[in-house]
Amino acid sequence: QDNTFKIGLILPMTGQQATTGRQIEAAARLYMAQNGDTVAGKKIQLIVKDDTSLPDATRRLAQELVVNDKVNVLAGFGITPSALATAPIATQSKTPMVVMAAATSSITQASPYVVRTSFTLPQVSVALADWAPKNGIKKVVTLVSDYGPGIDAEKYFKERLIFNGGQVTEALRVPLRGPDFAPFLQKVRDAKPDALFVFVPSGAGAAVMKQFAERGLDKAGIKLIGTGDVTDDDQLNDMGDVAVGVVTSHHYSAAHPSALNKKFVEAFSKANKGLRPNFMAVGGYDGMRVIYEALKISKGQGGGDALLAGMKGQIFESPRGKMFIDAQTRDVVQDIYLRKVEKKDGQLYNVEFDVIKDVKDPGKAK
Amino acid sequence: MLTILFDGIAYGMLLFILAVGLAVTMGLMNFINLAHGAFAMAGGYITVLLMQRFGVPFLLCLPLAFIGSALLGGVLERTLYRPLYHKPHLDQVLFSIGLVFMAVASVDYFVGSTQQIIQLPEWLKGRTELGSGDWMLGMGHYRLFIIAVCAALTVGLQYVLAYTRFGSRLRASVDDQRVAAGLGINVNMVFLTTFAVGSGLAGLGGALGAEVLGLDPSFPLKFMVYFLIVVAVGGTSSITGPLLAALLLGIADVAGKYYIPKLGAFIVYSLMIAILIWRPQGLFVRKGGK
Amino acid sequence: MSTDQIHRNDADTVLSAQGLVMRFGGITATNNVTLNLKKGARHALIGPNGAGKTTLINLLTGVLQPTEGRITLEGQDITGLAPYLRVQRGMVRTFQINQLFDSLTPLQTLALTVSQHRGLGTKWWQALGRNRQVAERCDQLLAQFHLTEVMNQPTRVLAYGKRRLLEIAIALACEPRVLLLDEPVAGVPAGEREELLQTVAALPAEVSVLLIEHDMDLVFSFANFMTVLVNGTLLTEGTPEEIANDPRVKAVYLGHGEEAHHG
Amino acid sequence: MAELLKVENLRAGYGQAVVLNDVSLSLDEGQTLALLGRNGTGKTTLINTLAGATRQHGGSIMLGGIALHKLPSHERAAAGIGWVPQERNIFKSLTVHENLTAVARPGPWNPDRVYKMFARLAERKTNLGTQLSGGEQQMLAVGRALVLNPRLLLLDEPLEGLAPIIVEELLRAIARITRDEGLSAIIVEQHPQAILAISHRAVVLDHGTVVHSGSAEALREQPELLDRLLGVARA
Amino acid sequence: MNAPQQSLLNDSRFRPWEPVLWLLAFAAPVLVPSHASIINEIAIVALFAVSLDLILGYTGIVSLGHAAFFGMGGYAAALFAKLVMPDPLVGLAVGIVTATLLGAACSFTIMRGSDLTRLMVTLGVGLILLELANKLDWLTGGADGLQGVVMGPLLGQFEFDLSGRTAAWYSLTVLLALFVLLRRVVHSPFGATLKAIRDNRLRAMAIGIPVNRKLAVVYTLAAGVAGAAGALMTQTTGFASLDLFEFHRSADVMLILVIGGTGWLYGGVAGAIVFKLMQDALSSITPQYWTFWIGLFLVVLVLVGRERLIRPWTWFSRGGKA
Ligand SMILES: Nc1ncnc2c1ncn2[C@@H]1O[C@H](COP(=O)(O)OP(=O)(O)OP(=O)(O)O)[C@@H](O)[C@H]1O
Ligand SMILES: Nc1ncnc2c1ncn2[C@@H]1O[C@H](COP(=O)(O)OP(=O)(O)OP(=O)(O)O)[C@@H](O)[C@H]1O
Ligand SMILES: [Mg+2]
Ligand SMILES: [Mg+2]
Repeated sequence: QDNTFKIGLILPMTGQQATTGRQIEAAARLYMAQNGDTVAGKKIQLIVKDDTSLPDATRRLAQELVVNDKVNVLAGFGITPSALATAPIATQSKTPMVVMAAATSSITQASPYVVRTSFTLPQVSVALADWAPKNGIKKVVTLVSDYGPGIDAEKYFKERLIFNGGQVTEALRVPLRGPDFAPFLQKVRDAKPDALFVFVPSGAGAAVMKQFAERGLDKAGIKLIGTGDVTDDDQLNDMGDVAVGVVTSHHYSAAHPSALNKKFVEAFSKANKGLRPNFMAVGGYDGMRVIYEALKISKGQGGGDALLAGMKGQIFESPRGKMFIDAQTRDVVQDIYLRKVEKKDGQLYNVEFDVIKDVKDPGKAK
Repeated sequence: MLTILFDGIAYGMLLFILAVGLAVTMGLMNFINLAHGAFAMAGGYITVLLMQRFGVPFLLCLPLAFIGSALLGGVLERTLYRPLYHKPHLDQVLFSIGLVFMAVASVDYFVGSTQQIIQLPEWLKGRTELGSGDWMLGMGHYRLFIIAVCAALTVGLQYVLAYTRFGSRLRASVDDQRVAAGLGINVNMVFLTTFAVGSGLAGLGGALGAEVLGLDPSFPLKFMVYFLIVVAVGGTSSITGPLLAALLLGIADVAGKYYIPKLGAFIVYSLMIAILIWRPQGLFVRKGGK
Repeated sequence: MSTDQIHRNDADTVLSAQGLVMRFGGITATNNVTLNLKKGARHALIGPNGAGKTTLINLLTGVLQPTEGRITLEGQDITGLAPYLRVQRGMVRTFQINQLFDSLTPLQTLALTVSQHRGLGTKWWQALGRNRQVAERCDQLLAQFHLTEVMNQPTRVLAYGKRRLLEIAIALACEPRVLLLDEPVAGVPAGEREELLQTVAALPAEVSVLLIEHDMDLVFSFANFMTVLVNGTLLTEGTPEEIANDPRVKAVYLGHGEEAHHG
Repeated sequence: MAELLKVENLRAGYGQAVVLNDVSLSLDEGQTLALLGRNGTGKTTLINTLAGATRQHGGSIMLGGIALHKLPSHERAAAGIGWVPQERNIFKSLTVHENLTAVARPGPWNPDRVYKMFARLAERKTNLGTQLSGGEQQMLAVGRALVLNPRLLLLDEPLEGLAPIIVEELLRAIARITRDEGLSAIIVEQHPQAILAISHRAVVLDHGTVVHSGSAEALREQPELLDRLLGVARA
Repeated sequence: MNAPQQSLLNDSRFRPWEPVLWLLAFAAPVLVPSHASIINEIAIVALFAVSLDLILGYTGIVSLGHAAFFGMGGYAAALFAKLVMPDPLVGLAVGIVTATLLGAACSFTIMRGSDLTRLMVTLGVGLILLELANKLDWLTGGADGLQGVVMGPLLGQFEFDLSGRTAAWYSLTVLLALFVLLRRVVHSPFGATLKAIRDNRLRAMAIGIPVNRKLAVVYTLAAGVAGAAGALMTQTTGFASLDLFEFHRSADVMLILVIGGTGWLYGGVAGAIVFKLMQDALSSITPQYWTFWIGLFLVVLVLVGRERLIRPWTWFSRGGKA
């Protein structure tokens, strides 16, 4: 009993966010397979729970994991409200909570026990807003899904773009449940901007892209740019040629040219019937790394505060590139890449062509 | 302007094909089949898998999607649905939701939970533009294709239901199964055929709609509400009702998003509530029907 | 309901319809019908099938709104009044086609009706049947309509005849002052028919009854005044003898071999 | 005359409940049988069982050599059953005309002939089932059974709710049809006298069993017996 | 007392198993302390389902928007705790009152039309509220959810602890209190008029029942109870998010109620217990595919029938179809 170290992994495994859960779980298991399940004399045990993306379920599961299973770390968290709902539990029980997916800026502020290994939308949006004006894109229309992360993306992109001398002529918000992008894209076409900036949760990207082409926006000279969620590696290959040439900014691409990443991608797809890891997977993978290392640093003590201390300030090379956990904000600081979709050996990849180093979450700067 | 109208019509037509089977099972057969979307999903996946794995051309996939879903519907009707016709509506709801859950999990298990993407043939990818300025009409070829297919189906259906003996036998069977059978109508056969065709249409709709609406295992749950709106607003006593309702919904949805994007979903729901409070039996009921 | 208002009208007319018209699309089901129901009357309304008798009752009770015309009950205009308020003013009907509460038992049905009628319908803190008078009245009604042995079976499974009896029992449970009966004995076997109508006839003298019925034996033994409707129009009115001997009524309604019934 | 219907030891009911016990009867071609009995004795159940709308527990029904009890309900119409259910059960979302055409089978009876018999229906041809008056529904139910062109008509209280003049007409029509076209009929009625006058045979049911069976004429001439069988004395 | 009165009163009498059930429920947080938080959730969902039963089972109104009231009560209680004062009981009252008011305002939408119409109208109301809560993000926190809800101790004494036991007892008590109240209501003459309306509106009117008014009253009452459930939810979780209003919440509660059986009040309770326990067990066995097994359960439940499912020995004897 005393010799196990339990990680409660709460993820959406069913419903519309199910792919997030799958990727993260697979990555976490991969990390365990690669690094053994004994750390500092403790046997690591992973308990996976499905919260169906319902915040109250996430919270109850977390509560049960903490009280009944006595987990040492909570991890996972697919969507922002789930993470926010659980934060008080982390505080109350002094259990570190590793956020592997949810990307709204404010999550790390909800509890001093939150550590994030994914990314924040301000991080990636800002990078794109830096790049765009330098590349002849001045007039932009934004199109985001109408919820926390989308609004974050819109806000930070717009602020930075204006700061850089560009302008956002129209800010469109698509309902999360809005199945048809056609009218929004028609509006974009009629507005004739230089580029369209898009953030939609992973999964909806393909539809945007196809309708973008079908509506002839590309022929009208409008460029499509967006956060990496749009050209999610998970699906990129099925999107077909319409995706080629799309420029996005993100912290991870399966095509990241490093040895570590190559190994990661290969091992991941071998273990999962050829599935390509996406940015969710890397969040889970690195999250496990952060937990493992913290356990080592704390010399096998499972105590919450000791673990937390071990997590803060970790610097390491991840498949995504270099990253570190800011000791102050407990948020991830990482390189953000600009990528373009290209065809390599018959497969589509986000090929990185530029990088902005050590981007902190701009949401914390205020 | 015209483009928006055109898109709205295409979207509406698609909704109609997806929902018309439900209008028939719910309105004519008086069976609440919330699993309707699962048949649509089946059609969608049949198409995707045939195209991706076996390289079957898109046009050939459409009839196959119809037949596949119709067969599936027929088999399920015989085995599972039939005993439920005379059960209370709530039991039917429970049962069909159960089926949806099973369908969702099974598809997830066998195919995976990612969005499926269909590669259309080249000739459907283009776009034709007429006129200019405010009156410019841009027609995506695929949407044009959807409109054509759906319009043809609508006319056919309307003919069968309103002018053939099959239509009146179906309605008679629904009104009173026991007496209809006693008067020589083979109720089981009538229901089986109807159900299969309804499911087949959903499958066809799923195949056609995968491109526009996206396709993943949660499809049947995501669009259930839309189907229900079409049927509720359109009323269930005819085919034209749901058709007009679907068109209205499609156009309102598209135009709403275009002109007042901020209000998003408000438009659709407010419109629906307003209509239903104004005409509680649905917009387009047969005169004097009860 | 002030008394002088009643006096201003024809003193003993309880329910009166003036110039009622009801159109369904192209069909005129009720065509300018004027009808007065006197206090304590035993009034029969007859006419061929589809003459508009049921429609007239629907108009009087508020199920349908007349296209034209006016209805007064005890001197007050009730043309636009909601159906349930008319019931609360003492006008109660039965339906030609049974309208019952299928999942309730006859006992529950009657208990509920009696409670509602005695103003207990909004009581939510005491159980149905806690009230002694209500229970007693139910007992009485059940016995009177031969429903005692089936009182605890769901209405749904009762034989047609029993359902028919319950239909009428419900109306009487409302203690009507004006009772409108639409073919009350349809489906009731010969033996119980007379008994049933005797129950109705035995209502207090001040209760007015309007009866629709095609069984002429019963009608003639029950009614003291008759109205004949044909194609939505009032053909004639009069005492039973006058009607029985009216050649026009014979031609369109009674036929010749009225004896076929007597045998 | 040839025997058309032979029912032997019939047991039937609803769900687990058995309402009819060992009912046997027979009927010749072109003859009319009056089925009498008090309320709730199983008359409707017997009619419905012949039409295949109840649960049959045992016994056999032969109609002109066809084993009716082995056929599903909907094939019995083809075998020659024409059913007028007690509660009329007009198809409410069909028009009058569709009510007839939906079930019609080829033969001497067609919708037009029904319209001739019930002129009222012709005027209401395009009305929906629910928009008919009670009597009109009754006429339609009879017409609907006739266009099936049956060999055996099952009439469950067909006169209920009809104006006297129509009753007369209908009784005459039934007598004529059975005589001229060789049709047989089973009629359930609350007015025994009216119906015995045009019937050949009479059967009285009580508590789901046959308590009297014989010629209609004989029963007509013994009103006391009839009253006793029907329990009228109770009143 | 005559026979009719006897048998009428019999319907409303407490059965011997009822107190046993409730005693067990209240003992549960001690008997299985590790499951206190799921007991809490079951109690809340049961209350929600019972409130739906009031309108679905007793008046036959199909509502797919019941989450509107759940969410309203929930947000009201949460906002009250955050902005005004943290006392749970006062917050609960505020939640109930707010939801009741909303119910009264919405009650006119359910008077006309068919089942389907009402289903869609209620659904629409729920979704509009959802959008509203989303748009009013300065107040509700929008899509991120409302944070910073801190509840004070219950009755000034009992803290909401991490094990969730206080929460469980709190919810169970509220459930019991409201359940007893509703039980009285449905067995009263008022309750009987509701059933009458459900069975046959035309006739209900014809015996002098003001149908629309009764519907409005019962709808409002049900809304209040749903509001209580919502308030319990946000109070015991200290968090409110948009999904309180979501369609699937209305749909789930309907499933739960129908599993347990409508028109019985205990149906909601039974359904909540069965569904939640099963979901919890299945999803910890197979987090990815548990929906399949739940679906299978529903299908079997309907095909075999509720009564027969709990009496397996009847499975192979012939069913009683007519
Ligand atoms: N909703 C409606 N729409 C159209 N026509 C209707 C409607 N309701 C009734 N009618 C017609 O109005 C006429 C009068 O019907 P009503 O039911 O009042 O007749 P009735 O005198 O009661 O006849 P019966 O003795 O057969 O019951 C009928 O011809 C009927 O077809
Ligand atoms: N659907 C049903 N389910 C269960 N029992 C039924 C059903 N229908 C009828 N019964 C029962 O069967 C018995 C016979 O009913 P049936 O309707 O055959 O009588 P009937 O002789 O036609 O009476 P009536 O003169 O009232 O029409 C009755 O006791 C009745 O309660
Ligand atoms: Mg009538
Ligand atoms: Mg009968």
